[in-house]
Amino acid sequence: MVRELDPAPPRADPTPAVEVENVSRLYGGNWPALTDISFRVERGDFVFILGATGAGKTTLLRMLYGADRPDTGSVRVLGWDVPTLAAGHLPELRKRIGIVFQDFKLLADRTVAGNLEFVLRAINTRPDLIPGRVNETLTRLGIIHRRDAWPEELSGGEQQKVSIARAFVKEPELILADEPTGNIDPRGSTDILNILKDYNYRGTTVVMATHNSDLALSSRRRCVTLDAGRVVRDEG
Amino acid sequence: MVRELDPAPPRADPTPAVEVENVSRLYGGNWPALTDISFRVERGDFVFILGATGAGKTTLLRMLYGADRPDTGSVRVLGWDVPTLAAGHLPELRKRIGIVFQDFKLLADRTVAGNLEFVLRAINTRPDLIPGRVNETLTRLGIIHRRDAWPEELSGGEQQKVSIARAFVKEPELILADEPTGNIDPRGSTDILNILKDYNYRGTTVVMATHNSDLALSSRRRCVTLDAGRVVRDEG
Amino acid sequence: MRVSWLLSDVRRSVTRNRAGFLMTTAVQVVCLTLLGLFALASVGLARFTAEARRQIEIQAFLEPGADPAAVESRIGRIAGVAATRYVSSEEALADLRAELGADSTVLAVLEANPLPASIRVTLAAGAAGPEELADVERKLALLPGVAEVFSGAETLARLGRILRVLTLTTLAVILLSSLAVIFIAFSTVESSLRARSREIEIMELVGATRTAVRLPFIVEGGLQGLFSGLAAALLVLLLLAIARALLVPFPLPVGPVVAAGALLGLALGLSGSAFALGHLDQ
Amino acid sequence: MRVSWLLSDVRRSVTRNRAGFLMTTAVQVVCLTLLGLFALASVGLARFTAEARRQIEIQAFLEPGADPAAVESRIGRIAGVAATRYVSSEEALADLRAELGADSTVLAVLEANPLPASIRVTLAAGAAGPEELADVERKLALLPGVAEVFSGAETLARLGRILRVLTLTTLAVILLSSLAVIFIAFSTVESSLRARSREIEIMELVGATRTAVRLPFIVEGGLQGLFSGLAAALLVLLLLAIARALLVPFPLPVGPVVAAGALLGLALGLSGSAFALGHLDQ
Ligand SMILES: Nc1ncnc2c1ncn2[C@@H]1O[C@H](COP(=O)(O)OP(=O)(O)OP(=O)(O)O)[C@@H](O)[C@H]1O
Ligand SMILES: Nc1ncnc2c1ncn2[C@@H]1O[C@H](COP(=O)(O)OP(=O)(O)OP(=O)(O)O)[C@@H](O)[C@H]1O
Ligand SMILES: [Mg+2]
Ligand SMILES: [Mg+2]
Repeated sequence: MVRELDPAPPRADPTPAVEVENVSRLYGGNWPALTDISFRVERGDFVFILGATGAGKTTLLRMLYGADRPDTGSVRVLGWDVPTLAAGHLPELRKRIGIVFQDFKLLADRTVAGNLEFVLRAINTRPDLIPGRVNETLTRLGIIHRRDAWPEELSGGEQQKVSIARAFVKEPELILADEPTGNIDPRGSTDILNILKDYNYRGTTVVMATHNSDLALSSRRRCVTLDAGRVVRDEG
Repeated sequence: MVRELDPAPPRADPTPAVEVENVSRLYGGNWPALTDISFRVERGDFVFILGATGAGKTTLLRMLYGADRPDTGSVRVLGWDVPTLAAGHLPELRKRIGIVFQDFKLLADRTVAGNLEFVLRAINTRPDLIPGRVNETLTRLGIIHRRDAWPEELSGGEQQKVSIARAFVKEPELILADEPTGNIDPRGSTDILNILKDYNYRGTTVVMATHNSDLALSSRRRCVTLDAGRVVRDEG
Repeated sequence: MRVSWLLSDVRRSVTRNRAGFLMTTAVQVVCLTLLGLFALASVGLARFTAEARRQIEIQAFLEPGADPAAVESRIGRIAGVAATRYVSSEEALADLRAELGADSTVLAVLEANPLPASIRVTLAAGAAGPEELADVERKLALLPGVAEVFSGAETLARLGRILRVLTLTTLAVILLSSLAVIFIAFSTVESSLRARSREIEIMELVGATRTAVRLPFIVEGGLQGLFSGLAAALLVLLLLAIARALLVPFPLPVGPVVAAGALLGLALGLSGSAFALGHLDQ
Repeated sequence: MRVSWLLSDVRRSVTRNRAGFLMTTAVQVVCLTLLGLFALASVGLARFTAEARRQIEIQAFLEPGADPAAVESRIGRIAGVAATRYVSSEEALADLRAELGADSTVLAVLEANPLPASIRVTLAAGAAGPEELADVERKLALLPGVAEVFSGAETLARLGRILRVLTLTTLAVILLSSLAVIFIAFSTVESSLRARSREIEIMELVGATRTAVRLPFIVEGGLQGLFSGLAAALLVLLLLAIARALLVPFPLPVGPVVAAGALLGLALGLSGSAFALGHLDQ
């Protein structure tokens, strides 16, 4: 796959992909979603964020792409200091990140291919490159046969695959995947994981949040485990 | 729990809760979502519908509450012939069914409690009964502390619990749960399953669709397994 | 579905798009006000014409040397004549001056009063038809001392023509305004349906009756129409009050206008909502 | 962002709520048409007043026995007088009859022509101010054979008053119409923002620039305004063409009206969009 628009950074990039230091986040002034979180992810790494329902996985990922700000602590992603990033620069960072949302966020009034095209148009990709990239990504996730279906015509698992495809189609440097297998059966989940690993082999950094500790442990990658907003384990 | 509005049917009801016979469904004239499905669920039963992504679980459940019609075959639920039910009678059937949607379908502009109240109001429940039922159900699912939160302030798992609570709050005769644990961690999933079993012990019929065969098998209940729209196993 | 829930539902819907709601309501008010003004003007002119037809006066101009009293008494004996009135040459000029108003400067250059004296003849109530009118006029013309006869027949005819044009215009205005109000209610309700499609979906799925799903939208369109009708009625009354202060005093039909405005607005709003909901069923 | 994507985006937005879009555009067209008509009427009346001031005519009425030619030649020698014209008694009556139109029946009863002959006096272009006018009038009144002097001064003053009122009304109409058009653009764009909030969210999350997110909405409001402005311009020209056919021929200012309509509509539409997007930033 050729990176036409965003040349990949040199492999031995000195800055880590993700660097979170002493991050805390209180919601509504009294609900501690995250407490004193620190960890770093080098470029090219594959890291699981493990944790039960409400442990703070989604909140942590949202900090990484600037959808939320820490109350204290610092967050650096791909070399940018996210919380202090001016509104005008946030798009530049987000353009390099592929996000799989826990709630899919598909556009109901666009087809599967339309949802992927929408993203490429939004970041101003050269029009002649779009159809090829869309088809390639859909093929990779095994949903090319649903290319022209509307989201409501898809099963839950198929929708989830489309939302994964939408994150991949940008050919990002960093993938943040939030519970990307919640609606997919065990065999499908392993497939998704293999696709993520494949991207990772080619140099993409992957951070995947999940409550499925079996899946994470069986893949023998580093796991950062959250519990009630604190890092309770970081191994692998 | 007292059934104030809809008196429960006599226990030894002769008609089964669900009776599906030779049901087939082609989407777009060529996509066989369901092929010649037959099974019945007696009143008071607990049945899993197992199957991989795209196997047809959601499609089958949608037939049961009249959101879709079979091309051929018959569907009888709680004694009503669903596909031929006049539009005016469908509400009467649906009032007795609690549905957990795979995609939650929470109203973003109402709080957790507001989402439950909305349902009770829609089916014209006596106003003085509403707060009690809402709180009781939320307590049961362990999310009473998020009572006044907005859906977007909830974690994925918490949203799923609210969508389960919304199905339970009606005190239905039949519960159709579509992948109710996809966003919930393993321990939480077992809790949800126990709550479902609890309702079942009190006489509510439960049909739960899931791809999590481990969870289904470990609970030693009957499993109807779908594969590519066909029943390939029915045991337990 | 309880009334308080219904109303809170409608409030939710309206406040969601307050600017749009205010704007469309304002357009409805303008349409209904136009409709009301035209309808009232038509009714007023129709009444005035009927009244004028009853009070019609024939002018019999006297020859310069004629004896007014003699002519007047002979006229009084013609069948169908109810009353006579002598208008001197000076009175006639004063009347003309008043009638011309600002244009009366043209009269300033007259060297002598050119207008002849006349006797104004009113017909009996039962004898004011066009034929009786022509009959009396013919008899008047034959009387000695009468130079020429003028009847209001032509003026009346002109009034009748104006009345016809105004009535046709009013019908057009009523039709167009009503369609506009219905269309606005339709689009208000349709945009609410779109905004609340998620809620509608859930209501239908959990077993809400057709009525429970549809009622809030019907009420929304109906209330908007009702409100517009009332506002238009008040506006019409305000304009009438101003006209009354500036021109002639006439009675303000407060009750009928308010009732008509409310009923018409409500009916049109409900029709628009019904169309929009028909859309929903497809 | 490519232009074709932009346009297809805008088309999507418009077709999503076609009825609402048509209605609000229609209101914009009405507002801008009103604005245009008032503005043109003001300009027209201002020009007419200036012209009338230049062409003002004084009427010097002759005494019954006076010799028109003698008086006319004496008048011609007064400083500031540019031209004189004799109007006989008969011509005067014919003029009055024409002026009264349907009301001229009152003249039918005249026994003799009461209007005197007159000489109409036009002033030189440089001497048409109110003071020169009064001066010439005073001199005319003193001439033997002249019974009375009438100038158009009063008519002119009346015209001036009408012009003032019309100009003020026009300013009010311009202000209100512009506000209405801005408000409509605002509410169009705001409702699009609401309808497409999901798309906006995703665009922002995947890294679209501020411009890429906002441009379609700016273009939507601007295009609606532009379209309304052009439609209003055509409507104004149509009404002018009708007026021209019914009344007097005058040149149709096609280019300026179209340009002004387009520019004004575009500017107002863009302002409304800008307000709505300001809303988005909060
Ligand atoms: N905007 C918010 N306002 C208040 N509380 C919030 C908000 N967002 C998240 N929370 C709370 O913070 C906690 C952590 O939420 P988060 O979404 O990060 O959990 P999670 O680990 O992603 O869980 P899940 O696996 O269920 O998705 C939860 O208890 C949640 O209710
Ligand atoms: N409205 C529709 N039009 C066309 N195809 C549809 C429609 N709804 C479902 N399908 C297809 O029918 C098949 C079965 O879908 P269904 O949603 O029942 O699967 P499922 O078993 O619920 O899967 P999952 O576990 O992923 O939710 C899928 O391949 C889906 O794409
Ligand atoms: Mg989460
Ligand atoms: Mg499904």
